[in-house]
Amino acid sequence: MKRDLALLLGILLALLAALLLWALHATLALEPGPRLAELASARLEQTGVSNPVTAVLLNYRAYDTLLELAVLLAALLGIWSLGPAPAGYQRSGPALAALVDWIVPLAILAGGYMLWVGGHAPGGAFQAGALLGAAGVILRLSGEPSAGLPGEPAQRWLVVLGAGVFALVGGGLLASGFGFLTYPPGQAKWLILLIESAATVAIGVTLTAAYVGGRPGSGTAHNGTGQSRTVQR
Amino acid sequence: MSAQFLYGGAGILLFALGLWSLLVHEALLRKLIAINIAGGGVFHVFIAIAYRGDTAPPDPVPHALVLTGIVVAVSATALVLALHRRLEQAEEPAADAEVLSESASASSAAPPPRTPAERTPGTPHPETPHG
Amino acid sequence: MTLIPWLLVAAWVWPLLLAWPVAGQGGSWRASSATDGSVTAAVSSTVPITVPSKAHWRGFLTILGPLPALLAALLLPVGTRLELPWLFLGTALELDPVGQVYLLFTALLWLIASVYSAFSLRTAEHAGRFGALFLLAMAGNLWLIVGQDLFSFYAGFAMMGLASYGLVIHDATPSALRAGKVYLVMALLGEVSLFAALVIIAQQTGSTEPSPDDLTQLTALPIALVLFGLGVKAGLVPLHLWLPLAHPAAPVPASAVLSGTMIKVALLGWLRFLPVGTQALPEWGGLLAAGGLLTLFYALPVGLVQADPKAILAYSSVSKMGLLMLVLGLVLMEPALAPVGVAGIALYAASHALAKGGLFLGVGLRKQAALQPALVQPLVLGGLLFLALALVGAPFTSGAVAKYAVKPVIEAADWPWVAAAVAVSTVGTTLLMGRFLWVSAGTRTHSAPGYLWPGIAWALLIALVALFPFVLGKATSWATNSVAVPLGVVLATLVALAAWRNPDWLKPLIGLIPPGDLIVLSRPVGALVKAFGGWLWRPIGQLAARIAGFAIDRYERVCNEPPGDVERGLRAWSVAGALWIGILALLVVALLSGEPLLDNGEASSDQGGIQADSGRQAEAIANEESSPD
Amino acid sequence: MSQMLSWTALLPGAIVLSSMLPGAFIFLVKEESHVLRGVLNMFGAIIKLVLVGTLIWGVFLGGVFESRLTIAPGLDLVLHADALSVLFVTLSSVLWLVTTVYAIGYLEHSPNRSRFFGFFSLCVSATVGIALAGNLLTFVIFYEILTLATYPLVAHRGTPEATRGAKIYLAYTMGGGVALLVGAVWLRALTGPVDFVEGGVLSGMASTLHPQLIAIFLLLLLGLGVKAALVPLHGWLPQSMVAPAPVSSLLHAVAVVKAGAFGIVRVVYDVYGVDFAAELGLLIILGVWASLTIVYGSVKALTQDGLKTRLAYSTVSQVSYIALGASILGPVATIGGMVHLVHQGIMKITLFFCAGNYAETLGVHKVSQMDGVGRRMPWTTLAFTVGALGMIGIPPIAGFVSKWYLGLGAVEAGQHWVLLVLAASTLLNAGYFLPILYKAWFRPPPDAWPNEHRFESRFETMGALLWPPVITAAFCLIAGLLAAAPFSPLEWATLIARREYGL
Amino acid sequence: MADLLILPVLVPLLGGLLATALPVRSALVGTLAALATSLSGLSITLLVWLHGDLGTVLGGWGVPLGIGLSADGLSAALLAMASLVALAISIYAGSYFAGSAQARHFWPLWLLLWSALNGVFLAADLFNLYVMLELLGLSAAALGALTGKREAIAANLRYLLVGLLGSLTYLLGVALLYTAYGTLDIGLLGERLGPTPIAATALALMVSGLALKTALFPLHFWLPPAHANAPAPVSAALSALVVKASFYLILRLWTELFAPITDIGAATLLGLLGAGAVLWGSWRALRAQRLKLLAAYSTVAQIGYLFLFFPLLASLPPGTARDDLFAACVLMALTHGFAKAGFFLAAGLVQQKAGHDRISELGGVAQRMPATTFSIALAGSALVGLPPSGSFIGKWVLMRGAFETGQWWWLPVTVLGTLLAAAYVFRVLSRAFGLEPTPLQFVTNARTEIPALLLAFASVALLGLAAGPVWAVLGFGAAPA
Repeated sequence: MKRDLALLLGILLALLAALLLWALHATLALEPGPRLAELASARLEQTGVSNPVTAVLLNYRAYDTLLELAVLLAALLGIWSLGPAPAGYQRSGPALAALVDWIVPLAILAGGYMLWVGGHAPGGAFQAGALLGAAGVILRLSGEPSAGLPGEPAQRWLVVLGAGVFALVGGGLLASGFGFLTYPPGQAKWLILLIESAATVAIGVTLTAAYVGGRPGSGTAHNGTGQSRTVQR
Repeated sequence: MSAQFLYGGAGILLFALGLWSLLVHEALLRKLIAINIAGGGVFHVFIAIAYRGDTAPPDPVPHALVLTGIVVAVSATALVLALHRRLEQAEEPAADAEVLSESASASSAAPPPRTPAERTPGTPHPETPHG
Repeated sequence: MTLIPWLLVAAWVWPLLLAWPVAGQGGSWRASSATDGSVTAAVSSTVPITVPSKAHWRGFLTILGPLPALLAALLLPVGTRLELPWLFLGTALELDPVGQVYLLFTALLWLIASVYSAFSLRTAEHAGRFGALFLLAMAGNLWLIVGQDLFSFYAGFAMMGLASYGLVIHDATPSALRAGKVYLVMALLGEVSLFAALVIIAQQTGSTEPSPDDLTQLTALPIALVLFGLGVKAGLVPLHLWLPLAHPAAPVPASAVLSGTMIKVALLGWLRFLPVGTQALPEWGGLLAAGGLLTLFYALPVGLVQADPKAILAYSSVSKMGLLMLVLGLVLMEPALAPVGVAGIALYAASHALAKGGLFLGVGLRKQAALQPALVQPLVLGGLLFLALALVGAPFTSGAVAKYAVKPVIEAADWPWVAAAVAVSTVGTTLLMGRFLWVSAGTRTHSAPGYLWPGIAWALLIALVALFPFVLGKATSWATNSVAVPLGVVLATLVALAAWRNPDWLKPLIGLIPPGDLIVLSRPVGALVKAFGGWLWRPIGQLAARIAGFAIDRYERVCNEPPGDVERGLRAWSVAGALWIGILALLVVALLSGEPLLDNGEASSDQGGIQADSGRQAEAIANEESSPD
Repeated sequence: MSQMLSWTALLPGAIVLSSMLPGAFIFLVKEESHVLRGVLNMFGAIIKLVLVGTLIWGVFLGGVFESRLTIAPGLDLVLHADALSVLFVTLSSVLWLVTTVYAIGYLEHSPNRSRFFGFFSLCVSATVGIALAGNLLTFVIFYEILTLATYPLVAHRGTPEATRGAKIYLAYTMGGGVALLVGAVWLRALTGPVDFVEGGVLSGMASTLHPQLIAIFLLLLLGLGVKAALVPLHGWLPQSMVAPAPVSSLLHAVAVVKAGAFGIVRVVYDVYGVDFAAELGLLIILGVWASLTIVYGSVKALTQDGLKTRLAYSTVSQVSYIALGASILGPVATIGGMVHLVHQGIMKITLFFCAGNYAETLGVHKVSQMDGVGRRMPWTTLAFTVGALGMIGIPPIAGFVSKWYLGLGAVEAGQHWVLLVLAASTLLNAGYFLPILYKAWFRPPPDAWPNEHRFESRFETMGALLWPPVITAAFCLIAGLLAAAPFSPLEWATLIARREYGL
Repeated sequence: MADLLILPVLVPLLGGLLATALPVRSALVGTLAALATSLSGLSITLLVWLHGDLGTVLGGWGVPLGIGLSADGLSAALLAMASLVALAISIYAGSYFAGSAQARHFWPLWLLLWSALNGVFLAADLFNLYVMLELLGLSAAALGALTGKREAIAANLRYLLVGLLGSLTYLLGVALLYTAYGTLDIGLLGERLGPTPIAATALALMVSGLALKTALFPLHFWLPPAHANAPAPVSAALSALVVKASFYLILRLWTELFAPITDIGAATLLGLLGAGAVLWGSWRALRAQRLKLLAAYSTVAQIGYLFLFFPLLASLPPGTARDDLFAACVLMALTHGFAKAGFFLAAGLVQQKAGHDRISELGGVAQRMPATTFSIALAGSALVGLPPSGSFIGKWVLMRGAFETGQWWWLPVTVLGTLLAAAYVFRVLSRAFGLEPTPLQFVTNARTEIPALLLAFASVALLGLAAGPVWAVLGFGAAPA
């Protein structure tokens, strides 16, 4: 029965794909015009950042990004709620340990750069956070049980940092009469930088914690190193 | 505008392939990968329509949307994997098998690298029970 | 004296009020406890008599029952009327001439019977219940005499009917119970048809108190129903079956009243609800007359062969009622005869009531009166002889006066042979009375105490009967029946002598026909009806049972099979996926084929050049051609 | 809400709430606090009686009483008191007071009384709501609330039979309720909001709609027929006799069953208008169906040995008298039908009270056990006799009056066959009531009753159990004897008929 | 005043973050945040009722660029329902999770879910809706798996996958719309959108994606296990609120955004699926052996009822009749929200006390908790659609609409659905009449029973007798009969 069902699905999906293709073709043939591109780039300079994507991400559609951080947090909370973290890996051999000593600080440095360059070139909080996450994963793979993560309370605060700062800035602006996430003309750049850096840290910690895959504070050695300082062996 | 249709069409086909694989294959990890492919397909469509010829810079809005989409996809994948592992730990003989893949042989197919800018660390390797 | 008209109300309400204290006579359910007295005392505070231990005084209350009615009959001038619009459905109590005669003899007979019952049944078991029912019947009887409107008549009729059922089955012997059942069934049938008749009369005449002129508008249906309804009570032959069973079964005072006053009520009903004197009803009158004749002649032979003296008297009542029905039939056929006929009927009814009541009480005394057997019994027999003669209508008796009153109607009847037939019937009745005397003479007496006062009351009744012709009748009337009765007497003595010489000569005849003669037929008829009903009902019953069975097991099968995981199939991803994409496709097709798209669909799909790089490219093109618009 | 709500607008609402609010509080009353519960009950009953008294006086003088609550635009909850509704409201409030007294006595030591009396008051408010309903929507709403409120009462005892009986009861009434709902909505779709107006609303409808109107009538009749226990739909009534006596007396003799009959009367007179209904030939259908029920109910009652089941079947047949009255064209038959609404109520409630007394005091549940009951419990049996004779239609008790008017109305309308039905029913009633009376009065009592327990009361049984049947029996006699007196049920029914026919 | 619109999303988000940060005091933070959020939600509804529709654009960049928030009658009504139901659930959860380790995980996820829910009702931007739906789906799945039991995790895994599939399809639809019309804002799209194939395809994709998430008939397979195995407050939220969000989106897309291209054919397809849902859901509910499974299937059935309104709405020209139908559909959604939440909360109590929720053995427990049984009864009568409840009014208008538009075939479905619903509700209630000893007093545990009772009472009395405000909020005012 499996075979003919799969066949049926294939045919249906082929039809669906054909339909979508035809629809896409019909639309593109209509020359729908520049959509939001000109508008976005026209008002780019008021956004305080020169990279249009970051402008969209953190200014025009800042609300989406805030929620996106919330989604990330939700996923992590889900993972935490499922139970304690599994045991880590064995201690890595000398070669890998040495490699890690080099790679982790390098990743952190690259993350910082990626964060900064986001203002005017492709980059930004998510890419930086991903690099930090990668560092965490490498630490975890190399046998470091806490994957460079601080203790549970600190970890919880860090995880909340990104969305927290974002929401507080928005709330603050709302309270001060500008309207939610409506940056005052001058300080847009600095506010964005503040949000981005908080987000980077938060994303880094979240991705690492997600990779650890369980509730913190369940017996993993607590080495207290802040994410930004390099990790002793 | 044929480039847009070309890449957009490819995105749609990816979406269709992802759907097909999701609906046919039993293994959970294959389903997860299929969903990520389908997601990729949709993002592909977004990026395709952002292309505005070689001269003008591409439309930033779809790019931002795709960025957000990717992060959402990552978190969803992370949660699915965590649920899956928690389910395996529960170890009861899988009564309703159709949801889950063959529990034992979760092959660790590394996810194909996708957008160059992002190296998703999210897929954990099945740890050998340590000590 | 404005109070006097209220006497009419008191006539029938008073016995009702007495019914409850009398009912308590047997002691309430807690015979021993002291509270017994207080309950009943509270109710009948009007009677200050001290409470003896066994509270027999309540038995005597029944005697007080008929007194107001008697006073009303004697004191109230004819025509006193009392309108009570708020009572029941608008009651009108009036004393019309016929009503007055009826009220007189009814009250008299109830008084004497209540004296008899008060003393004879005092120590009997369930005396309280008997007393209460006795009073209820009395109230019903008096109410329908005094009440002129339809409702009062029907209410009295129903109350009397049901209460007398209690009287009939008082002794609770198997025969009494059977008699009671027959009586009740037939009484109810009568009542129901009377109800229908009265409804139609009320509708056709438009008033609840129809005068004879209103009654002329009646159609055939109400008349037939009235005749049938009251015919059952009157004992019209095919409907008389309950009478010979019930009267003997009831205790003596009850059967006296049953035979005496209750069956006469039918005549009163007919007089009130048939257009007597205002409209000629040749066919209905003829039918009634014929029925009367048939009843007259049918009852005599059957009565002769009875063994029980009370059964004989019952059959004699049936035949006498036959005579009255004959007269009424003739009056209906010839309205001119109405005034004479109605007066005659009333008088005849009065005389028969008193005589028949006396005879029944006499039978009771004959059985139980004990005082110095040597002296009392011959007196009782003498009284019985006198009453029998009065019943037959021997000269110088009340019967003669009554027959005289009725004779003009019979002579004036257009069927010449009616007068002769009546004469023959008189002879027959005399024979019947002879048979009765013969049998009652033969009954053994087993004496019981306390029959002094009943004896005195009986004697009073005999005196009244004796006085009857001289008070009411004219001299000429005394001589009627001068031929028929002596002939009957002679015949009777001859037969008596023959029977006395060799008793077994007539032996086979006695008991040939059991009392309630035609009732014997009812058993096979009943079986037939039951069989037919069963035959009709069975298929329907089976069908219903089959349907019900089918529905129940269907429900069982559906509900009890384990729920099972039907959804498992649905949960498989491929199936769910297929369904989902199917819906998606259907939705797209529905939307695309929807009319808003159809009419301006062409503008959107110009065929521009297509480059497709992937393997599906051919299919895409194929799909494009086939696209709906 | 701006205009001052004059008391005429508040009265109907107050009447419904006068039993609903105490009911709601009773739910919260603890089980042991009998006094509080008793006070709440009696308080609600008396207040309701007082309010109903003023309502009677008001409606008699021709006042208009209407409280209107707009649930949603186009959907109004209307409580409108006209002559017909006052008749039913008075009946239910008076009998509710009597039954509450009875219930307090009857459920002396039984569990879950707060729950019982809570739902009991809810039932009465629903019944009063049905009586006062001003339009079809309100009627349907209160009709269903009645179903909901009676379900827990039927299942009150908690025994398997009780739950089974309640389940059957629910199946029937839920089906009926849905049929009524569909009919009501269909009518609403055809003709706009359906207000009850004396003389009917639909007479002016176009003739093309007539087939639909007939279909709607059948649907409504189906829905109402379940509660009015018309033949095929009566199955629930004998089954729900497992309920305690106060429930079967007030609800299955007065409230629930009457709601169905009252509904039929409302639909025939105030929705279709009796002439329009006759024109459509609907009255014939109703008449034949009612007659079938009358005969069927009585025939079935003959064979029942359980006392309450026999009374249940007798209810099935007696309630159809009302439907029969409604189905005969003419004011007299209407009076007959309406007045029987009251008479059947008081007579049947007496019988059920007595049945409850026998069960509670002597443990007698079956007719075969009734030998000599008259000796042991004379007052209760006397009340039973009055009720039974009334049911048979023996004058001067109330039953005769309604039978008389039904007969007269039928003859006036030229439907003589109805007399046949009435005669047959009388005989059959006699057939199943008189044997009971015979056993009770004339048979010697058995040496030991099934489970007799003596109450310390001075009378044959507990005061609270004894007086209600005696009082209602007295009502039967008074309603019969003083039928023609002012403010009697008969006079009020005449008032209704006069207003319905616009005489 | 319009920028108050963000509060219902911002407050729970902040609350969630704080609860994450302070796990020990998460219950206190959670309850306070719940209060604040429901207040903000209700104030938005009040504002909409008094001043009509509200709209604002975040970030001050104007519509095409920035993300708009809008609250019209429909979203205000659902927002009010969500606020009240969620508040009751929060109070209930406060005592339900008291002392258990799950509390620290429950509150953050619950507040995020609530913020996403309010976000969905207030969003006026398609992509923003996608992110909200994802947040909603993720947090719901995570909450569902809170008990850690095997079936719960398997069910929620399936739910998550289904959710992802639905969102991706929705996103593809959004992509196509963006391709064709170059804007993501619903208002602008409404003006630009015309009856073109691309719009039809996009609508089909979006509606089928959302249909997956709102568990319309054949696609309902994931709902029963997910809702039945979740902890009581979570399953109440899932059934009453989460499922409603996707239905709300379908309703808004179908009747407002894509009004020009929706036609009777497609609407009838949805109606048929709804009819299937009513019959299949009710039948499975009748056959369910467990109380919460019964409630879950009843959700499938009730969602079916809501979809019955689509063909009727499609076939009526705009006017009072159509407004009544629309308002009736909203009223049924609200009533189901209250009633189902009340039902699940009460069922949770019964399960907590009895240790299991097999219906056949619930008799004893049901009698020892009269308040809980009473709220199950009230909620049950609202689910069945018996008169005093709002859904009765809804069904009355639905049937009236069916008659007026001549589409009589929806009638037998509604009638059969009502009867089946009555059967399965009273199957549960008949257990409450046994021979158990009389309960001491009406309410045994106030903090959990009162919210359930109030929710059930609201669905019956409040919405039943005072459905007027729903019409007012939707701006239809007191339309003539």
